[in-house]
Amino acid sequence: MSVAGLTMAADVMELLTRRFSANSEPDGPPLVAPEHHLKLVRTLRDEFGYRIFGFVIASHHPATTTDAENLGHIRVVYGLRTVGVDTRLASWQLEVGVGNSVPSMVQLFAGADWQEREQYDLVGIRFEGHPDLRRLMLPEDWKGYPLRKDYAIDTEVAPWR
Amino acid sequence: MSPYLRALIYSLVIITLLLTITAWSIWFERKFSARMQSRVGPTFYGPFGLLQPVVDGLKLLQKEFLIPESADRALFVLAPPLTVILALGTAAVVPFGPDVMAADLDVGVLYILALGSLTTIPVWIAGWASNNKYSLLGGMRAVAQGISYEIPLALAALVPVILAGSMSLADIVNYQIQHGWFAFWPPGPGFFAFLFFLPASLAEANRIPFDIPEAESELIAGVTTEYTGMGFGLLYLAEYLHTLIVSAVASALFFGGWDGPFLPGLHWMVAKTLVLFAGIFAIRWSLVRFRSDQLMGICWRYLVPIGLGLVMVSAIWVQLAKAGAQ
Amino acid sequence: MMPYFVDTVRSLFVTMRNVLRKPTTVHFPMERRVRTERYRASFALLHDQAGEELCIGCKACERICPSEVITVDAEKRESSVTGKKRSYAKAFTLDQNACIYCELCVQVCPTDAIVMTRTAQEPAFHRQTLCLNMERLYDNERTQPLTWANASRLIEMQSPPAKEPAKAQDNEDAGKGQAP
Amino acid sequence: MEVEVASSAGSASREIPANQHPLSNCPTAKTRRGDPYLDIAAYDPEADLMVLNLGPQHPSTHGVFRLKLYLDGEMIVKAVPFCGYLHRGVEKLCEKLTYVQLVPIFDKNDYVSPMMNEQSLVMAFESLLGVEVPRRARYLRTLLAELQRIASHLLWFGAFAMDLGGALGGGSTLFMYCFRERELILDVFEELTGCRFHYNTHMIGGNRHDIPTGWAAKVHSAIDIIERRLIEYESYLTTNRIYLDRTRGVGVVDADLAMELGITGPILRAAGIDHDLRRDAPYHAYDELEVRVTTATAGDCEARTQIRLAEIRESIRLVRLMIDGIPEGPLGSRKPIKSNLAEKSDRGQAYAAVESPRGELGIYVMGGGANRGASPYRLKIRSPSLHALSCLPYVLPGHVVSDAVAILGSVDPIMGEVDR
Repeated sequence: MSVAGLTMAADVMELLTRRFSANSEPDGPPLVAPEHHLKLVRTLRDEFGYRIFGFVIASHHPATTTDAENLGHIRVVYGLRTVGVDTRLASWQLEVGVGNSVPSMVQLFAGADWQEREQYDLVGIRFEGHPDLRRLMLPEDWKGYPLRKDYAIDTEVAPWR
Repeated sequence: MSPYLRALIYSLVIITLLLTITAWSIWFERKFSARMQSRVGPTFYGPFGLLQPVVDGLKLLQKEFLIPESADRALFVLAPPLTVILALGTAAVVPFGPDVMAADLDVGVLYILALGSLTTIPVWIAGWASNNKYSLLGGMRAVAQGISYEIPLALAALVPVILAGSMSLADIVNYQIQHGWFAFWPPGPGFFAFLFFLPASLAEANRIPFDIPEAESELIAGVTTEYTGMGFGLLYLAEYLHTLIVSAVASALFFGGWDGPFLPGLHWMVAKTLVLFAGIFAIRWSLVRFRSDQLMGICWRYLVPIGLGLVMVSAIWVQLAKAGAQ
Repeated sequence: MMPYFVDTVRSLFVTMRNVLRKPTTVHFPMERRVRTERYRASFALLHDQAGEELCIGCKACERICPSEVITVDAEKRESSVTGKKRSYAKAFTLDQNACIYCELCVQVCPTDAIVMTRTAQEPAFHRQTLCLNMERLYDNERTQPLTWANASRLIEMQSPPAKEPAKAQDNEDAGKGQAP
Repeated sequence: MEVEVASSAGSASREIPANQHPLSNCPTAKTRRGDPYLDIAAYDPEADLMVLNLGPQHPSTHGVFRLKLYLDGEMIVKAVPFCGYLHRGVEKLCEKLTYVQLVPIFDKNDYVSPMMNEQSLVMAFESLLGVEVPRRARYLRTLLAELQRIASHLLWFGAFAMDLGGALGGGSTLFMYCFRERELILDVFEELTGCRFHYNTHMIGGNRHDIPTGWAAKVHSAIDIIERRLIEYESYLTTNRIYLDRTRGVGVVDADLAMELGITGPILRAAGIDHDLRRDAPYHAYDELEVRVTTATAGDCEARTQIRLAEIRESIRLVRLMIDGIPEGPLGSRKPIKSNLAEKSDRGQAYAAVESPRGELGIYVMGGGANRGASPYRLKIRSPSLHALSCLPYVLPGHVVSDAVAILGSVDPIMGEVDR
């Protein structure tokens, strides 16, 4: 398993690889194509009992080439949890280029609302179909996305009103 | 001595007495609540921090009286003194001793109830004039609460009035000196009327558990949110004065006023008032507050019907006593 | 209706019981609590028994400080005590405005030079007052009670296999006279 | 594993409150879900609703949190929470600081239970770096976590009482009592780590501070006192009629809503879901302990209080079990910290979650960041408070302002952790 401390159940691994043709990654959870995402969430929730919303984590991976057009890609890791004894996490990730969007899972898990807003706020990934995609942490007039790798940690910011 | 001069002197004495007691009752409350909360309380100024009220007052006097830009200036300035005036006005008929009262009105109880219900108005003025949403909510809650709790308060006060057959507080006290305190005799109506008088008067004076007009955790400070300096000081003072007068009235109505052995009447009256006052403090620091709708529910569903019942019971008692005497 | 009165009386009973208990607060500036020997409040730089400054200006603390409050300037000069030439801290500043008192600087010091003291820094009117320079750090060594912890004790405690925990008695002049 | 259904007083007979105002709109069984995306312009074209900004400076928002309430009278029609007023960019900071330096920084996230933050962080780092933790350190961590849970719940209880009763009333009395008892635990922590709040007592592979002599006796006396005083609190507040009026049936978060929002911890258990990471996904030394999980069914503010009080009792029991039997052995498996670049990881990802007093506190860390691999590439804190707060737009509509304060208090938000 490539996420230490996060052992997924065998049936979920099988589901991911067989039905959703996920690629196993050396680092991180299996990679799923964005178009399978919502179906995967629904399957996990309704058929496998992953009912507790876990997390949404976006991370920016800048392009290795010096191409100015290529801003790199963003990986979004999702996690869902089962209830009760021997609780387990199911985790997978999506990958899109910077500027593209991934489908929002707010309709399936209301908790994704704030998590997706936070990731949009900090990493700058748009979630398609999110009913209320505003910044969560930073003020609305903030420039840039702080958790992008090209956002320097000592970027000058104007004091907030 | 002209009655006017006499009234003037007595009112000065009583006002001084009340303000002094109020000031040091604030010290007492701070110290007492500190001990209830396992703290030490004020100790810096004077022995045991006894000069703390003076320092508090000086601090409030030094502060600027800010008027918010969008406030209704006239009403905003008017409200704090009005509360104090009404609270002190109530004190006019409270008998602190056999002779120590500014005016022995024939309708003393009615006068107290009337002025007590008027105190709602300056609170509402303060809430409205501040032009602040929290103040407005606080003012509205104060009005709702004041109006509701007038009725159980009046019903509870009616019990001693019926038993004594007079609305004059001096007559009520004199009757108790002859026939025993109403809290204990006749058994039942007097004591329960006191139990009802207490929450109703707490609600009138906006004390916990009925302090929803200025619930700090919800409405920041309710009607007093926008007041600074002496404006806040006066509202604060009025609240304490109101509580003090309520306990004085309760001790006159139910605990025999100045009645007591050995000591002069004034001492007994003040002692009883302070004991009740301390009880109200203790309640304040021991309870959480109600929600406003629950408060109304208690008033209309319990206090009013039971109060009516008590009035009826005391009327029956009076008739029975009359029949027994014949 | 009755539960309200009964519960009020019960609540009153609890509060009145606490009136009789001893207050737990103290009036802080006049009266201070006794702090345990590991209490971390402020900093001091130490001398060894011969009166030599222990700090060698290696900047290990500057590098590990998570909030970057330590700045060290090193120089090489001859010791006034032994006469040997070695490196010293020319300037050592510890900005307590941003310090998080994590004890990592104490942990990494190779010569047990920096330790923490047990008396908290008084509130100050100027931020500069909260910025400890080298003189004040060496002053603190004389004027303030030092904590139990210094680098070698922490390392002794943490390194496998762990030893017996330190006794409370031998902490009188903790950290002093432990030149490596 | 034994499962207890809430046995504490008061929750046995749960009827519709006898003296609830007939007009008050309090749900009793299921959450009457408000619509967080309600279009106010369409709902209220004449702009009759009053907009009340509860916060960010408000006595009972537990820090800086803003709730924009649309009020119809005092009834809440829509609630829009705003957080971020305490955002400090910890996740960005993680990309710059090294693994060693990050541990003390994480004390500041959830400043009410810093132990859990350190533990979740070092656990994530340990699984990323493949470090074993010696048994003694695991026991010590468990012990510290349970003590911290007591302290955190005590603080919450006091603050909740203050939300109900105000800073100038009975609430503050209980607040002071809770702080007095919490102080005992902080004293114990001070004796062990030297700090009362920001301990920095964990390192990758173990603990930094060993137990001083005579420490166990102090822990014993502290938890003995707390256990005795809990009875006092119950007779003071949680069985008080006024308190029951204020909390029973108020702010129901039912199990479906809680799970959908990712709410874990006491709120989920109060909704009847038997889920506790300490028992269900054991970490530290919990696999050697039997953790009894308390659940309630009502999901209202009262149930949450009962759950938390029961958790204090359970933690006291666990501390009693552990304190005298901490195994001997090394405290850490790694060499003591000597450099900020001591731990490095070129690649890999790890997730570790602990059951903090507020729920599942998870750290997701991706290795191979700056400082030649000594910093994480990306670190995400799954903060339970943020998930818990996100229930407000669903729960608040239909309640009055007073209830809003009680509900906000009962979900136990720690703004440092919400905003990070």
